[in-house]
Amino acid sequence: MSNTNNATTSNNKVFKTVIFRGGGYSPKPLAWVGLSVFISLILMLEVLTRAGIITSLTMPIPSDVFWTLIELWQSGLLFKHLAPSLSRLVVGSFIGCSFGICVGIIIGLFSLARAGLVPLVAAIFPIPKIALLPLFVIWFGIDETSKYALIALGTFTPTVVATYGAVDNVDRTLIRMGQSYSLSWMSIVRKIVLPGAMPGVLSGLRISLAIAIILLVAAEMLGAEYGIGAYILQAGSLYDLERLFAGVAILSVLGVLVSAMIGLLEKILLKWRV
Amino acid sequence: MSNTNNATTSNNKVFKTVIFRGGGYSPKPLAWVGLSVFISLILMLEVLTRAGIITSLTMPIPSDVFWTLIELWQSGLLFKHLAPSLSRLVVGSFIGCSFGICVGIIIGLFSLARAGLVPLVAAIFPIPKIALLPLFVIWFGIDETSKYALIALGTFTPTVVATYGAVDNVDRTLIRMGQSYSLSWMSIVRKIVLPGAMPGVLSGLRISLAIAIILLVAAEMLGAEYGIGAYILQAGSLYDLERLFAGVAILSVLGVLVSAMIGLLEKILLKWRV
Amino acid sequence: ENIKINVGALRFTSHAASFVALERGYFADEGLDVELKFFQAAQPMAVAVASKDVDYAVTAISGGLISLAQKGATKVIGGALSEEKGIDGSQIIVSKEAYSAGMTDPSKLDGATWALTQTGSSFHYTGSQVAKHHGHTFKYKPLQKVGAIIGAMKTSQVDAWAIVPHIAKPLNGGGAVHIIGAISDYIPDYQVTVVFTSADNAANEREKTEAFLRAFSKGADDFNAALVDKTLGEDAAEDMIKLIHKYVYADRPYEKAAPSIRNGAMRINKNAAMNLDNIKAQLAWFKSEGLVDSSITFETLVDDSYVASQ
Amino acid sequence: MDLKLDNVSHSYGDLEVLQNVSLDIPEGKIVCIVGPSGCGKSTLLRMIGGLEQPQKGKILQVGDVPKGCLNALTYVFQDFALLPWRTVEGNIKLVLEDHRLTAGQVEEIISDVLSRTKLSDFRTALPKQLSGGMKQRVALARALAVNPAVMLMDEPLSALDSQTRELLMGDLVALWERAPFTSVYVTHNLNEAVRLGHSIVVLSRRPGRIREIVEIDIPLADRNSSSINLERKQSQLWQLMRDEAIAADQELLIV
Amino acid sequence: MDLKLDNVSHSYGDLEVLQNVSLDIPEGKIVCIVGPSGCGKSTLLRMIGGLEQPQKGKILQVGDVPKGCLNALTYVFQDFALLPWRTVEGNIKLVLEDHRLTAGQVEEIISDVLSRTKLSDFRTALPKQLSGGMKQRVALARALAVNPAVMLMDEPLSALDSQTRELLMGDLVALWERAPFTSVYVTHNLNEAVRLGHSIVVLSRRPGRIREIVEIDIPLADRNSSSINLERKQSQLWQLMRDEAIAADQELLIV
Ligand SMILES: Nc1ncnc2c1ncn2[C@@H]1O[C@H](COP(=O)(O)OP(=O)(O)OP(=O)(O)O)[C@@H](O)[C@H]1O
Ligand SMILES: Nc1ncnc2c1ncn2[C@@H]1O[C@H](COP(=O)(O)OP(=O)(O)OP(=O)(O)O)[C@@H](O)[C@H]1O
Ligand SMILES: [Mg+2]
Ligand SMILES: [Mg+2]
Repeated sequence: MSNTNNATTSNNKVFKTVIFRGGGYSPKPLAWVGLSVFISLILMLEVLTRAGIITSLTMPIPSDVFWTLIELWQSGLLFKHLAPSLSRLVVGSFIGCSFGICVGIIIGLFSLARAGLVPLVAAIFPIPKIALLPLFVIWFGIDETSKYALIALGTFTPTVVATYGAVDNVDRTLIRMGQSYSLSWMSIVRKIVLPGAMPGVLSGLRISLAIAIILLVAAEMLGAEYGIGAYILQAGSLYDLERLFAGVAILSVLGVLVSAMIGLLEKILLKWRV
Repeated sequence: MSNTNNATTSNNKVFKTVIFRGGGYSPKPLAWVGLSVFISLILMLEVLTRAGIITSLTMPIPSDVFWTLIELWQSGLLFKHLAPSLSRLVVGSFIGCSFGICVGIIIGLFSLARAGLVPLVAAIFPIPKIALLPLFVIWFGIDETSKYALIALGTFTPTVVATYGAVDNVDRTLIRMGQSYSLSWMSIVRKIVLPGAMPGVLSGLRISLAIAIILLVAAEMLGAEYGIGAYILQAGSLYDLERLFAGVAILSVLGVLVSAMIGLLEKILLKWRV
Repeated sequence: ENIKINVGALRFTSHAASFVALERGYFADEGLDVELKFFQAAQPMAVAVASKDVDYAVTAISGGLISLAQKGATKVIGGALSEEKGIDGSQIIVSKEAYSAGMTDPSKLDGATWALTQTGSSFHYTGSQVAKHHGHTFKYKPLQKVGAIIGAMKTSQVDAWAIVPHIAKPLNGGGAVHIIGAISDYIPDYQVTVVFTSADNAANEREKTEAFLRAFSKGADDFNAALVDKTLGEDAAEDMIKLIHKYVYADRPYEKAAPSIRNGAMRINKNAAMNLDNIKAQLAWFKSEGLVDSSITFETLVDDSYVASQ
Repeated sequence: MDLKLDNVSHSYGDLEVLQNVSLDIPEGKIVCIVGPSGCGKSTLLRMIGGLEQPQKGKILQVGDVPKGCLNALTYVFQDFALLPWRTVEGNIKLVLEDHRLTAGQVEEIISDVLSRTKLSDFRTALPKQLSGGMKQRVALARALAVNPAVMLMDEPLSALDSQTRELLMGDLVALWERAPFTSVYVTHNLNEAVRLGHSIVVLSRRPGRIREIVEIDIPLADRNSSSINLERKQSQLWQLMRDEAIAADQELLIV
Repeated sequence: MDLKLDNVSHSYGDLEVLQNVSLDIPEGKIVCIVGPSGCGKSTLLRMIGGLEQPQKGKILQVGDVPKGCLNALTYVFQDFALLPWRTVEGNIKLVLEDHRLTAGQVEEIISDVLSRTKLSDFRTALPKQLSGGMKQRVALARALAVNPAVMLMDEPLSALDSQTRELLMGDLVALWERAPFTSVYVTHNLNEAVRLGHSIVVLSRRPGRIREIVEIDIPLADRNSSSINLERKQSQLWQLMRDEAIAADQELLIV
């Protein structure tokens, strides 16, 4: 009985270790892998583009993109482009998301609002914002208003959908509990419905804000002098791949940062979650 | 004791009906409201535009849009525009969604794939597809391929995210059950993980297909002669609001139809759900 | 007290007259306090004039501009860029593959795929005129963005295109495309871009509009002298390029930007005069293609009371 | 304050759930309601608490609500219904906030109910840190905080494991002994019913009708898990219900 | 086939869960494991079934797996673990599909286990249409379908209401009487333990150690809910565990 993995006999009986068949299906975090995938992808591209296997027409050399970014930073233009874009992002998505949350809650709470507004939202959702660009100029002018409006409209619909879904998912027994203690309507909404909907609202924001970043480019088609979107558009119209990729990289980093921020917010606001 | 709602006395005791304090917070469907909101909105616009309170520069007259649609249909152009758009939608989103589902499942099942791919997907998500249009021309040409590719890329990332979330949400006890009966790995994936992830995958598709419709316009920026997106773009560039709105209305209807289709699919595939 | 106005512009050399007039104080001399509003594309700029967010702007005549005029929102009031024999104007270019397949001359372009940004854009008009001249039929490909067209030309996915010299020349120099002709051979009096404003400005703000046109023309004169006619010498040319570099290719080093700016120099009409015949021809073409309503008259589009005809 | 159910009937659509239920709930007594699955016990309790309206019949409060009572009819739910984002203290405060009480009064009430439910040490814990038994103690503390005239309990122990259930039954008896409260106690568990009920109402299968009311005279404090008298009562109840329980179990649910 | 646990210990990180557990599980007997919450009962059972690996010690199968046994160590889970998208029949088929059986054999097995668990009428029902008791019967039928050498049951009745629990205990006894199976039966419920266990292993609080093994000689068929001997055994067990149950209940969970 020294070797536990094989069948052994003693007293004429077979002893066999129970074989292990559990495990798997529960991903473990491997932080370094993500980074190394990034690095090796970029290195590969660097080698292939330098060797000319991927032509300069198809893909810029990653290090050139990097130097373009550095240049952009050193010339002070990075900040000049980033500042207006960030303010458009913040103001636009703040308007869109806060309206979206309000409307979503109203839809979640009132049958009439739900019946009237849900089909409307469903019909607005698939409308591409860039198709409406000419109209945005007429409706909101060419200054910041139209950019805010475009981003706000783009974030509004997904926020509404996420929010009323979240309100629907609030545990009804908690609401019945509130009623059974004769809490006022406002108390129930403020103390039970809102915090209960928070997880869904936050994960909705994750998507809405990603959409806001995507819409930055469309928004800055409208008379924007500075802005990451304008920078990308200009690079695109001149077919300047280094700058195009530099701009895209900035948006990508922005997206990752926003997502991390929401992750942090979730950690703080939802620490009560199991 | 004839009036039950008021306090009544008999044998020196006060009898009072228990007051009702439940109800509410559970929306009831009111089908007619949605339709009437639509109709009254359109009627209002009709009156305002006809009266000139809303100028023709700001908004077309709804009935004009309607006649434009009818004309489009009668001239046979509607079909000529719709057919290529639908085929782009179907092929592009089929490629994007099926790849997305595969990658999502792989991420859901393997720690290594998750660690490597999730950050990559997170970085790709916020990249606006229209920014990459010049590159799509080089990478995929200006024929159908590039349109398929753009829609596929746009639907790929949200599908991946939804799918691996769905796989994560598959009840782990069901998987342990499969293991405890020594089912093969393939059996567990095919018979437990996949059907278990289906609800999440379908609700992910709802979003992905809405995005596909939105991207139709961007895709048809690339050398499309016919297509709803091309029709909208042309109307926009000619500042022809009637046709612009007619095109947008078609996309909107398409979105509602796709969403209804997924609803049907859910009803059929998920009838086991409580 | 100066009058505040907004002037729309794209970051192209063709908009130099406004930049010069602003930088050299010609607007201020006319009592105008000008703010430049930059756009990424011409079409939203036209709409912005219609919505009165912008007072004056320069753009090619397009279907969109005509539609806005029809809605009573905009008016063309003057000429800007024009083709002129002997001065480098828009070039007809073909892709490498098309060239080696025998499309070495505009007369051999029959059946070519001609690149456009959008249906009803100036590219559409120039292509149609080349085709008409030789009796060709072209297949038109709308690609929305100049960048997308460049990519498609470089990879030979479209055959031919006509584009301003500062884009055509570097592409030709890099060997990516071949220049096979010039648009000025087909449309000698081509009014490439025009000055336009809102109908309200044109009808009711005569003084302001005239002031703008005077300052704008002064800027154009300086530009023509320095870079088109080259009568002022190399130093003046350099000064002009430096001035324009503030607005065009601003984030590229001067050495890289200068040749592009120099190449892009096309004549801007003196005193903003218009080639009325060509504008009429363009309008007729738009109507014949069914791109705009056939009921639109020349007077709806153009207010010719401000400038002379050329 | 007593409660009086007068010929209560109710249907959900075509599904008749309750039929002519008449019942008196005397002050200071615990009335247990037992019956097979789906017979309408929870529906009946929701009606008594005013969370649902009976289609026929009346539910009456007899006599005045005692003074100092903030919420006459107070529920204790099977799944605790604690707000997961509030601490133990916060969950109790919730039901006091809508009444005009001074901070001192609130503090006094909270300390009192926490000590009565042996929770003083867990004041700042979040629900996720508590075991099921502790969670239900918090829910009990919250119910006691409003000084209810009647406690309505819907299978309050059925989500707990049997050892914890045993412990909480002891706690409930102790609380009642200290200050007798009126209660309607719905349960599936006959053992709970005979341990806690002064009278036990046996409902029939759906549509629920009253089949029998069994009175138990033994004082609560004297009942314990291995008393033979109780065992006999429990067996008697089980005989009454066994066949209906089997039938209820085998019914296909409509979904 | 017997099972033998040899000095099994296990920790999750710093949390020591099991300490030197040695135990024999003889063929044809039901061994119940009881103990306070979180003492490692489920962990131990997962190890016996090969779903987890003990850090120290060994778990051995003694003797050969009987012939015709498709899955020697077979689980019955607390929450049934039925695939909601398969019918009753499909759920049983699931565990037969990976073995090379003819359609006829599969059909025969399914009919047999369905009739043994009194489910023949529910063959095509979906889980959502079934009550909890019926669901657990399906899980039992599925376990029987693979003809297990040992049935590992982790609180199989604790998700059921007490009336259904009573019914299913009867069913389990009947199944065992008809064809005695070997089983490790984890439970919180002392009543279940004394009704079903040939021997009852009492674990201490975490880290779980064996405190005592109580043998019960009364044949399963002769035990019933109101037998005085069993009551005594149950009281004895409760005395053993009461303090630890209280302590386990009051522990703050780490999350
Ligand atoms: N809101 C409702 N709408 C429709 N049917 C309902 C509703 N609430 C309950 N029912 C049905 O009414 C019947 C009685 O439900 P109730 O919850 O009162 O039973 P119960 O005795 O509490 O059952 P259990 O013992 O399972 O808790 C059930 O068949 C249930 O499906
Ligand atoms: N995979 C795991 N990782 C970390 N800790 C775990 C894991 N599984 C269980 N534990 C911890 O180990 C301890 C024992 O868990 P286990 O589920 O075996 O207890 P139990 O006796 O079955 O409890 P219960 O009676 O509540 O079912 C608990 O404190 C639990 O939190
Ligand atoms: Mg109930
Ligand atoms: Mg356990």
